[in-house]
Amino acid sequence: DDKLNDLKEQGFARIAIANEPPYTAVGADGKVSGAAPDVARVIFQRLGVKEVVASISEYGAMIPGLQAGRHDAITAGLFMKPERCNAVAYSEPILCDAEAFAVKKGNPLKLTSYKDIADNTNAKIGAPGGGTEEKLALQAGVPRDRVIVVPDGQSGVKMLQDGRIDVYSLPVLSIHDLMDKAKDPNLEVVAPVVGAPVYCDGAAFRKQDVALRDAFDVELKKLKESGEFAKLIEPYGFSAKAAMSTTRDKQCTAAQ
Amino acid sequence: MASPIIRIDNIVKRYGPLTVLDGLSIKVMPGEKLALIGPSGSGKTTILRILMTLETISGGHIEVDGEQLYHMRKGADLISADERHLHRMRKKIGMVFQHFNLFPHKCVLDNITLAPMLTQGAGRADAEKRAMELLDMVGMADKAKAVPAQLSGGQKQRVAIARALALSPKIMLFDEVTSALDPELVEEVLNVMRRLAAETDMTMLLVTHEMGFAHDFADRVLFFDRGKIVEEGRPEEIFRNPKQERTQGFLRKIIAAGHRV
Amino acid sequence: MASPIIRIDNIVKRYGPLTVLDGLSIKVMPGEKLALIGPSGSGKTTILRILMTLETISGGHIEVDGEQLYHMRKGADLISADERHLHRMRKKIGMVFQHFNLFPHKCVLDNITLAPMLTQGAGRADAEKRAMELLDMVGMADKAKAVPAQLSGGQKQRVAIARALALSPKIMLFDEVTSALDPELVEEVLNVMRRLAAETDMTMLLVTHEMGFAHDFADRVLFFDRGKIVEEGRPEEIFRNPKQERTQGFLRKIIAAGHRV
Amino acid sequence: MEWDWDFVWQIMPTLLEGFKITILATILGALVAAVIGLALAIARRSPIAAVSRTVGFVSEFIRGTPLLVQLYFIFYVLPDIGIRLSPLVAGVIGIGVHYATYTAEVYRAGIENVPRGQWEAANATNLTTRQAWIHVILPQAIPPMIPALANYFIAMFKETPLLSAITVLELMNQAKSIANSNYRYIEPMTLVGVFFLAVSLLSVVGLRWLEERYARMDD
Amino acid sequence: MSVWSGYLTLILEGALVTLKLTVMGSALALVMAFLAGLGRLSRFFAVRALATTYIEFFRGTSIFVQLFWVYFVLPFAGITLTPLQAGVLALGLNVGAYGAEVVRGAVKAVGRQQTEACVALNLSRYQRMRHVILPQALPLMLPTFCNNAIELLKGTAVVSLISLTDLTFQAQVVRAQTGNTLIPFTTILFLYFVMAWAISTAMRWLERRMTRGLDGVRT
Ligand SMILES: Nc1ncnc2c1ncn2[C@@H]1O[C@H](COP(=O)(O)OP(=O)(O)OP(=O)(O)O)[C@@H](O)[C@H]1O
Ligand SMILES: Nc1ncnc2c1ncn2[C@@H]1O[C@H](COP(=O)(O)OP(=O)(O)OP(=O)(O)O)[C@@H](O)[C@H]1O
Ligand SMILES: [Mg+2]
Ligand SMILES: [Mg+2]
Repeated sequence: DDKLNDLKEQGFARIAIANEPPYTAVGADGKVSGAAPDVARVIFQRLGVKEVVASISEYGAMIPGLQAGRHDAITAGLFMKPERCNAVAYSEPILCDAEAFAVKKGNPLKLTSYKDIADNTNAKIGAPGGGTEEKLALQAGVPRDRVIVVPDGQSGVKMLQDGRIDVYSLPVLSIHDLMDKAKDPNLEVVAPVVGAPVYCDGAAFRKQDVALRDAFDVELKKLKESGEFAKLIEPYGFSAKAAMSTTRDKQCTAAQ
Repeated sequence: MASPIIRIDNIVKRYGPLTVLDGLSIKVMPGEKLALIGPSGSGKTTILRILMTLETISGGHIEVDGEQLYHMRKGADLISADERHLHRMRKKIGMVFQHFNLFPHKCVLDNITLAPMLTQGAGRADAEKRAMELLDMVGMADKAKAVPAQLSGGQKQRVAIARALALSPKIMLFDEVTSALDPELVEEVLNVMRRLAAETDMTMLLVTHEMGFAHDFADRVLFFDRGKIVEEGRPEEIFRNPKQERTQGFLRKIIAAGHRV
Repeated sequence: MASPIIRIDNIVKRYGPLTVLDGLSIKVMPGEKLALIGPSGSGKTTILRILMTLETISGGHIEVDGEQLYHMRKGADLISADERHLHRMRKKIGMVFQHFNLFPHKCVLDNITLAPMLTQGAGRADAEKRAMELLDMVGMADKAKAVPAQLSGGQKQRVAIARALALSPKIMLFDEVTSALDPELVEEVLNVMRRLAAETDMTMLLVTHEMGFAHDFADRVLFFDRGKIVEEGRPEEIFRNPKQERTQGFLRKIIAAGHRV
Repeated sequence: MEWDWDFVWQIMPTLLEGFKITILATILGALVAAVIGLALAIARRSPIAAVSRTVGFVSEFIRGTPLLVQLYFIFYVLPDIGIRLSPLVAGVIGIGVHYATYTAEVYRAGIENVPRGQWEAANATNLTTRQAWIHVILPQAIPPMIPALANYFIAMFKETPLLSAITVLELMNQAKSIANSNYRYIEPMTLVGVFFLAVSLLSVVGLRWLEERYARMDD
Repeated sequence: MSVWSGYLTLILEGALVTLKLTVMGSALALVMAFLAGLGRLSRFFAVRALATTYIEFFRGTSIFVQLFWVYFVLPFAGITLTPLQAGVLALGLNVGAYGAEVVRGAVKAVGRQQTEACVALNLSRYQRMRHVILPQALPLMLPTFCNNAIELLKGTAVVSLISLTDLTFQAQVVRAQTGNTLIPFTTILFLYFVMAWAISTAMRWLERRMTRGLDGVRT
């Protein structure tokens, strides 16, 4: 596998991460941490690539960036979906999470599923552009003009507070992290969203780089088996068991 | 003896540290035709602009047609004129500029009728009738519908004269009305002005570098230098027999440059 | 008899549909001083600009100093001149413009030395020495370090003349060199040109509206009208005794406007 | 990645939706810029120093900082003081006020470019100041401004993609959304480029026409 | 407090990236402006056509589309640039196209008369440009170049869209990590304004130097 050799030689791998705690965190010192980069860093080290260079990217720009060779891998909580599995080569699952809603205190519109939003003609949902939540909402029949593309989590919370949207949807852990930071007694979390599956992300590689992906998988498997995996991700709130109880093939073929 | 229509009394005009007019006094009798000559920068344009209230004055008084120009009476005091007073005084005075200053967005006829209609409340029909008479007089009746850009310099200047006349001022000021024109076009404008001088009893003040024309046109010639009148008199005296050395030097140069006196 | 230094042969110049010069032919002998006069738009400027290669021609031939100006020989054929040929021909000709066209970002001295240093490979010391001689001749030696913005119009024009002379052309072209000047400043420029005409054997072509000066300056006067030469002859004949009606009319107007002949 | 014409036709209606919003935002923004710009130009001529200085500083500030950040401010910070604008309104105000600081300069230059002689002729024919403005100055000042104003409106058009940052579904945002959900980028982004280029080329032609139509009339 | 000082450092790092982009982008823009601006005045049709195409293309399409192409599409042609290179390239080419028109305008404003004087003095085309036209055109260009540089500074905010960690991008990161909107955005507005102010101060100084002793040149 040429690609891995290349990476070893240059001494680092470029990974795309999202600006979304707890998948990713950027400390006040500028140091990148978070569940996804931490796992990637360890595995790449074991593969002989000393360092990972992380660049924060919009969700929408990750896959084109990967395809354009701007990143060697995406480790950003980019959940596996059949279309995405066609576009990139995923590793085995790493971080799993269900979907959640952030809503106003008391959930005034009584929204617990994407279907509820579709049925209530006044409800507007905010979601990251190109993310799973946007897709789920559209698939549930929410019309395009009630699915607001929100640039980032902080903007989503702000828009919810300002009443521009009625629901802001992200994975459970992301929503909790945002809520912790917002400390707003007027908001609450609905989790998990009824009828929405649990999704898992994996490290995403270019289609040509299957060999690299396979090498990654070998180390990932060892990590999971040794129990170090759980130590890495559980402090961030993720469940190691969830990741280990499913496979890429299941996630990629899951009927939607 | 009649009283002067213009009485300029000890006028001072300064631009910052530069004193352009320094205690100048002139009296002009009704109907008199005055030519102002002198070297560049001597203040000829400035005095016309002051009479037209395009400048302010730094000191002195001006009486036009029996009333103060820059001042007005308030009870026993003389205070600075306000816009209304100036507006009323400007009715008595018209001016023609070196660069015509026609309104480029209006046709010849509208250039002439604009002010009578706006400031004298003239109806369109009356204003146009009078405008056509004036255009006829300056030989421009056939160009009534042209816009200024379509006219030659001489034609523009004849329209500008008609425009100033349309307000029937008592006093007309002309500032080098031919010096922006091609030599061949000068004559047509001077002809109009000769007729004007001969046929009306308007008071006229003329700044010019055309000595020959000044000679024919004026009742009295004032020679300016550095903001003062150095010499004045009938044209014959000034041109044929100047007394002051400065006047002699100026005329010698002008004549050497090919201008006839 | 010597052969002509300029041989203009059946020149045609068109701007789009407008024919400005229509089969014009002129011969100029070495050292001759020619004055070109005529009404506005008659093509006087155009012919000078063509000689200076500032225009192209629509037809005809011009020979300067024994060589074709706009054409060059290639084997047996005469083809259009290229930039190199024009560059060589321009060495023979200098021109002074109505609006001086000095380089405003350079001082008087640098205005004059620029071209000799760049085009003739003159050293700075030599170029400045010659420039100072020329400035002395036009009476501007004391302004060598001034920039054009600090000069009066007459002074600018004298510098422009010195600048053209610095390249020692065989032929000098002057286009209304005094018409942008205040009347008082005209004389200083004309004096310089009179000296020039008297002291050198350069060939000179002069466009002017100063009939008096044309009279004193020229060996021969050409009267232009609508792109053709209507009348030509010695100054005495043309000015005192014009044969053509158009010439008579033109001169009458000019004189009436106050210009001496 | 290869170019796929079927995909192009499939996404065209959605892009046209976005295009409509882009045009709407541009037109409304242009109106705001035209009106506020005139107000700024007049305020900057104010004889009261406090007014003209303050307006001058605020204009400089708006002109020296990025529209993107201003939009974030209007959309995400203003609600904290009780001003909640819809995305389109916030966008139109943001872009309009930003460009008003440019059009103000155009107005100023246009007014100053009317030769002094025109004021003097108006005075000499005894028109009042108001009459001079209405009948002499403005009729001459405005036509030459039109091309410069139009130029800024075209620039505004090209900046509308910024509105996607505040969730306005204009052309760029629609294209991104299509790209994200289909994992095909080249077609939508190229089409956006084509839309912009087409409008710009058309407006260049329009501008030339305006410039000819309103070329300065000379006395 | 200590947390904020850490995040402030992050924002200042962003300011450094913005500064680099502005300086390097301006340098590229300057080169392109002269190449294309003089190219449009060339007597060779091919050069004119090339320059015109460049100018109309980069002025016609939006900077967003250009960035996208440089960053995401060029790699398919085998050219992979770092984000900084991509940002500099897109911004430099974009602003250079506007600058080209400034160069052309200034050269033409110096005027036919100066060119004719040069012909009469038999200077070559190169000598005319070098010694007569450009020295006079340069001071005319400076004020507009100053505006262009500020436009470029503001344009750097949009490169955050291609993941370049500039000022605006860092503000977004800080906002996501701290949940505070007002502080990071106010800080960067201030920083942008300081940089814009620095640019115009520097340009005014340069302009004064270049026009020293040349009063009345432009009349
Ligand atoms: N707005 C102004 N600011 C400063 N100085 C001025 C202004 N207008 C005129 N001057 C100065 O006032 C003096 C007189 O100028 P004025 O125009 O009256 O002269 P002039 O006799 O008309 O000359 P010319 O024959 O050249 O027209 C000159 O020195 C001129 O420079
Ligand atoms: N670039 C041009 N394009 C079109 N027509 C032109 C151009 N230059 C000159 N002309 C026309 O050519 C004719 C001759 O012009 P020219 O400047 O040679 O006249 P002139 O005899 O020098 O006049 P003047 O005494 O006014 O200087 C005029 O009708 C003029 O309008
Ligand atoms: Mg004067
Ligand atoms: Mg001429």
